[in-house]
Amino acid sequence: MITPVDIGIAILLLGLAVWTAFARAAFAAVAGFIAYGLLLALVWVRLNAHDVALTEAAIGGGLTGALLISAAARMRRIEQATNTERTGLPVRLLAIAASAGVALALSVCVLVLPDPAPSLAHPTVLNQEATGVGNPVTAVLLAFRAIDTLLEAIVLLIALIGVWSLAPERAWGGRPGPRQVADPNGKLAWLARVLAPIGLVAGFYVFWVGADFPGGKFQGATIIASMWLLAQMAGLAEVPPIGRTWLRVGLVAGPLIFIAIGLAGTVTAGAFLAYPVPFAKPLIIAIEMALLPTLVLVLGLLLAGTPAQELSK
Amino acid sequence: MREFLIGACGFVLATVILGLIRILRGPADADRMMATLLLGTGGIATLLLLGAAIGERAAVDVALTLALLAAFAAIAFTRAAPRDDA
Amino acid sequence: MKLAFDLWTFATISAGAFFFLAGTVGLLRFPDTPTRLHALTKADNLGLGLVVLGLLPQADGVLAGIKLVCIWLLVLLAASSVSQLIAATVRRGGGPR
Amino acid sequence: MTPATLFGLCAAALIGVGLYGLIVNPHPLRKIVSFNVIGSGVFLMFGTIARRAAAAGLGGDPVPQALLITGIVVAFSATALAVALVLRLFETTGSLSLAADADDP
Repeated sequence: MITPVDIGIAILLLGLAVWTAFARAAFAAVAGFIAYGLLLALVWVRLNAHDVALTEAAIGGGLTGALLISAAARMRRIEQATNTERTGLPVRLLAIAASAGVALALSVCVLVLPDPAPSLAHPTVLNQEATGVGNPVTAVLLAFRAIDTLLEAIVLLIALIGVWSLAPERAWGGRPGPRQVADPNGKLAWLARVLAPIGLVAGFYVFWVGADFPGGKFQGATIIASMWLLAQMAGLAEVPPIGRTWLRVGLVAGPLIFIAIGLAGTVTAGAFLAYPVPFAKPLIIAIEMALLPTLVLVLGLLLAGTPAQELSK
Repeated sequence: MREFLIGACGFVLATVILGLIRILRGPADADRMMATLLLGTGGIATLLLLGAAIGERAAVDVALTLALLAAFAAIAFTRAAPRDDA
Repeated sequence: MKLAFDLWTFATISAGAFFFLAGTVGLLRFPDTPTRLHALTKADNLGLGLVVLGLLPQADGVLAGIKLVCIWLLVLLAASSVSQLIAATVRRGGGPR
Repeated sequence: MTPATLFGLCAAALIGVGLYGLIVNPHPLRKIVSFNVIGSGVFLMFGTIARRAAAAGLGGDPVPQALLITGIVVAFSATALAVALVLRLFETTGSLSLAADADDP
């Protein structure tokens, strides 16, 4: 049953997307995109995908918005120069034709999707018992498709190495991002002092309930990473220089423990990333615990950006 | 009760949609940021009402996450906004 | 008893929805950035508070109710501080450009 | 029509709008935004498929939902890398133009 709420959300979503494509200034487009990210969380709730809704609220509503808005604000002053560069009419017409064609083809695909839809829900529920985990999405992420999760953690690390490798020679090993000047007694510092501890508790809560209810390490790690960044922006904490040994150990520890448990599975359960059934739940929780700090560090450092400050003596 | 909650949810969403006209009109960057703050608060109210209407408890957790992070982009904006006097 | 609770929910959520409308009207109609900020943060957070109060009798259990109130307090905390920060940005010269 | 179909059609339109923005806007940051719009459209379409496959008492098929979570996090990391590249380009050249230099063949 479609409610007016659904139609309202869909229209708003489309309107904001059109705005990001047609707005005159980059900053205005980015502001529209932040609103768009917040709205997507509502859509996921309507589609009964609550784990996804939590991820979208944390990443789409928080981290991506902050990343884009600070980049847009930093490039604000030279925007006029870029605005003079315009795409010609023939290209515009071709672009309209191409995007309309793609949208139409995809709409037809949506309308002719097979009914009843093929589903892996039954096998997941049947085999979920063996993992000891109550949330089917967590069971898929850490047992049935654990290889995806492992490779994802590694993709995140590679992205971080990519961001770091853009550093100029003199800043290599230094602190990421522009130097933060903040008043440690200002309003922002006050907000960070109150909000960050609450956010930490909420982050661990979302992480912990992930075993049985919507939630999990990605969502929890995103919340905790945001609180870390809040403390950095308020001048209460400093981004560590990327050369620090503890930082690098922390970054690889999660995936390494994951791989080690996976390799142990080849001996004890006969396949890479297979768990012996009686120990499935403790092993899954061990992997989640190991991945959480790594994810917090990677997400926080991805947002902090390329090292730009010179090494202090 | 369910119909009332869905209706209230739709109403709040409609006011938020109206408020987003500020993103279109600006004129200052701060006005655009404020419109996203409006969507944060309104989105939380919509989620809570929707969650109560369809009896979905996880919607409250999504609202909690939004409450923690909706202001995050605005904070990043105030930190990165160009300082004309500096 | 149920009727009384339901009436309470109707009344507070309707009032909350009204304040959301008021906040939007303020955001659209007030003449400059600081007054718009004022309309937005005050009216909307009051609206959210009323919605939360209205949902309390419908919440299943005391803990769920406490969680709802916590969400409201978090939003109040974040919105009030952020509105101060935005106002400072505006005064520093981030006004209409 | 179910909500799933509605949001599926919405997703198709979002991919189209994002594609247009990606081609037409010269500003690299706006290309990143448009690319994210395309990405969210793809995710939403996948979410539609997950919702339609609801069975066994679940609200949706958990396998695509798990892949969506992975996808959203990876999309964020790609965005962060792209933004870092653009900021570095801006720092080095002082411009945001992606056009080839005039003296290039």
